[in-house]
Amino acid sequence: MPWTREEMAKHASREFQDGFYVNLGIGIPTLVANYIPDGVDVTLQSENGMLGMGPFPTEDEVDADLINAGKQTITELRRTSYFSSADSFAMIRGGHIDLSILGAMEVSEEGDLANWMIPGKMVKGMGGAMDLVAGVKRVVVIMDHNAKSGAAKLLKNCVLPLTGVKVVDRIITDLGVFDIDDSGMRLTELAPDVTVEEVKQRTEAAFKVADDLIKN
Amino acid sequence: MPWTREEMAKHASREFQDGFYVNLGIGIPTLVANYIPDGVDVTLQSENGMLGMGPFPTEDEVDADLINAGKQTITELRRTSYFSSADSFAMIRGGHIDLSILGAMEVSEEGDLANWMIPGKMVKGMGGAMDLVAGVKRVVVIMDHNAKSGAAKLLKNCVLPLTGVKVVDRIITDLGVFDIDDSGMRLTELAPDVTVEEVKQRTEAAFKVADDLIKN
Amino acid sequence: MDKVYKNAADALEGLTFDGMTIMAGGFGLCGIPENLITALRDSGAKDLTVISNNAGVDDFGLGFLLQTRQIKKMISSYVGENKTFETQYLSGELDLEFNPQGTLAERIRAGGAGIPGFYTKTGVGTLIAEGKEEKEFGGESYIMETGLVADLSLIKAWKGDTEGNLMFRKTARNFNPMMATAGTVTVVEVEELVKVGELDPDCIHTPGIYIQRIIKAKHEKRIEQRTIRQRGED
Amino acid sequence: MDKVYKNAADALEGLTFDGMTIMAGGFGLCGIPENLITALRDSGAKDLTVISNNAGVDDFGLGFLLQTRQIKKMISSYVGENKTFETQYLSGELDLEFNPQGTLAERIRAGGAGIPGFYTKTGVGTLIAEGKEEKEFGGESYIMETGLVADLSLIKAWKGDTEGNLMFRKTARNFNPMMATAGTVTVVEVEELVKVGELDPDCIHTPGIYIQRIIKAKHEKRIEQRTIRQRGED
Repeated sequence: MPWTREEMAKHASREFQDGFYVNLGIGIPTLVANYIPDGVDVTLQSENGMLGMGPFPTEDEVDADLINAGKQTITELRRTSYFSSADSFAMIRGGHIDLSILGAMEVSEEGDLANWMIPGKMVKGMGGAMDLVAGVKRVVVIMDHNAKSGAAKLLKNCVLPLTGVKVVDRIITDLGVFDIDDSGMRLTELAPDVTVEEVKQRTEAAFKVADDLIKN
Repeated sequence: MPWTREEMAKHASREFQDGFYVNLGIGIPTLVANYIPDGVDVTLQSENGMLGMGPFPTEDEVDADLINAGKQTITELRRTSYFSSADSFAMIRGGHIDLSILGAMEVSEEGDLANWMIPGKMVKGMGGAMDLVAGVKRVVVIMDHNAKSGAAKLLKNCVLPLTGVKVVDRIITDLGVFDIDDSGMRLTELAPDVTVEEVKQRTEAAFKVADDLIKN
Repeated sequence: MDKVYKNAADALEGLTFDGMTIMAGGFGLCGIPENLITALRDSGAKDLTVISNNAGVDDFGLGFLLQTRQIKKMISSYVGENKTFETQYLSGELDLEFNPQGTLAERIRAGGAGIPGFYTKTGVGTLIAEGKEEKEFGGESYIMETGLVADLSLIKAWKGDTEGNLMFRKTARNFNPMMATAGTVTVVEVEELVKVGELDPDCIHTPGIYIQRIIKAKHEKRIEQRTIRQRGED
Repeated sequence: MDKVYKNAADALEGLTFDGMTIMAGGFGLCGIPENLITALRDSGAKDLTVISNNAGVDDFGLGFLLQTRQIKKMISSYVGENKTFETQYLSGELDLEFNPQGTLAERIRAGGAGIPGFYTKTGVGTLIAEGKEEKEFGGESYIMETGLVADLSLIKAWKGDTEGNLMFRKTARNFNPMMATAGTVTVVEVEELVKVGELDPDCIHTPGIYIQRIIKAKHEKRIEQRTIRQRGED
């Protein structure tokens, strides 16, 4: 049984280590913040100029001057600091953020990422995605294993325009978890009742299976 | 009669225009701040991170956290703002300072400036001088016309290592005032009882004499 | 030097012309110079190149200038919230240059800081790198990006004093401080105009040297995504 | 993650090694990490490359590390106030790299911001340009300067909270904020250590992400040039 969005998010929350500074993308990645383990202190960065992002506001806390990178109203915490976009991306580009979790359209077996543009469709822009994947120490992708059409999203080479080259360290899909390093892509964990065979059929990228593959 | 230090400083104060942001070097240039004309509002920048520099403190106002670029204790004004050295030199390099007045060892007839290093002597460093002459909109030099030895300081080419190339717009010496632009160096004003002939004898640089030469 | 102007129209008097380049602060609709954008529309200046992270929404912010077709080109990182934009772009009326958000922010900072070019890892191996100089540092590839400046920067601050010293509030700071440094002329609208000396000199985000004109104005501060939690939820 | 350490010696525990590169904040003696410099001396680490705008005076600040001959090389813009320095430099014991002050400040900012190189007009046509790549932008010449990073940055702030959020005071800010971003590890000494939440989030100069260790310490704050006016003088 493939993982649900929540299960994928919960899985991704294992990435959090005490003291980490983390940037979460829009969509499923945002859900990961709901699963920060007890005793693990994580500070969320929002690339529009904030460190220490709090939860959504209650109705009477709403403040038009306080939004996240998805333009959603949010709140501050006691630890919060604000800064300019230049300072925010100096932080990102300079390698000071420990972890970025984001969505993807395609990932190649070498860790190339495509998540910003579909040729022929109106392009909205890459926002901060290219800066994040280039600058953040560890990049984790959460995405459905296949497109709605059934097409593979883990590919030998990305077809869509790239967001970054060799930038993805881990991919969490509804079928399992993949690590990417210089030796290539490796399946390290399977969702319940999912077989290696099924994953292979639904994946274009070549991958090895970890010796200590975890079956849930 | 050549100008005194105070007279040179007073002369340089004509450079001030209402609303100007100005950086003054150490030595005679510092004196220029004493001659800001009435009704002309000038804001002094100190490149160690301050805009709106006030006078020296009284004994009980002394604050070790408040110094100018000459490491002297100073005071703040109501308009004062503080910023980092990177932001300060972004301001200087970005061309936001209207005027810099500084001292010199040598100036060439094309406006090259040497004021930081004498080979063979212990070199103290250029500090912010190279950034100032490269970035500030208008650079005015105040200096004695000749070295103590009598040697010319206005030269065809500087002998000493340069601080900047073609950066000086005006030179005020004890003998007169010289403007430099693409057409070369031009004597525009003479100190009292000083003759063009005397200036020529004491100057190596070639210069024209302005049609409207001012004799004081 | 009196920097204080009566209203937005006055503050733009004599500053606008056809074909000019404008920077407009803000992220989404947060911290945008609402009143100055309206005044820019009313100035009638056209064929504008506008540098702004986003393009407003159809009926607010830079959307106004799209409606009137005063914008020829946008330099942005994300323009997803604007149908007018989409229509004009797809019909070829509007030119668009995408920059990664951090590259855009740094190009503006560089422009204001007298830095004509810098190297970044962002975008290496992507469409963004096409036609750009590539250089290796420490065995890794970087691309060169250039500084950006504008004829006029329009920004929005929270508090400002009559010398032009500014403070921004929370995430409404965003692109405003860098744009203040990169305009040949910078005009700011503030929520509170205070006397000189009322802002803490250690807390001034933008020193007055960067500001040529300032107005006090009212702000609608429209919210794009009003996300709420119930009281008691985490 | 507890960032608070008991004292300067504790705060440097495990961080120092021979041949390392250190950044030390301050301008002259203003805003220098007095206590951490002393602790660095006491650590005994030698063959240090020290990046600092100045070199202290003979008997204070970085002068301590010169006395003990722990410094192999300085990267500075001005070292005029230190006889020990002069002696060691003239005898060839000490290596020295001069940077224009603004270039030094920007190189440190660039290092912290992931920018390996940038172009500046500062120093074009001077000794500083020798061996550096030159490039034209808009018909003017610029030279390329590279980003600087350090194994360890020692900085001094006014107030800090237990998360490492910092505020500096007046001109004691100087090089400290950029150096905080450019150290693999950054240790700060503060005059006042406050609880999280006590600093205004709009006024934090250095966000806690840049700080790994923090101590509260006493500061002598020596003054180099005590210039005074008489009461009543302007």
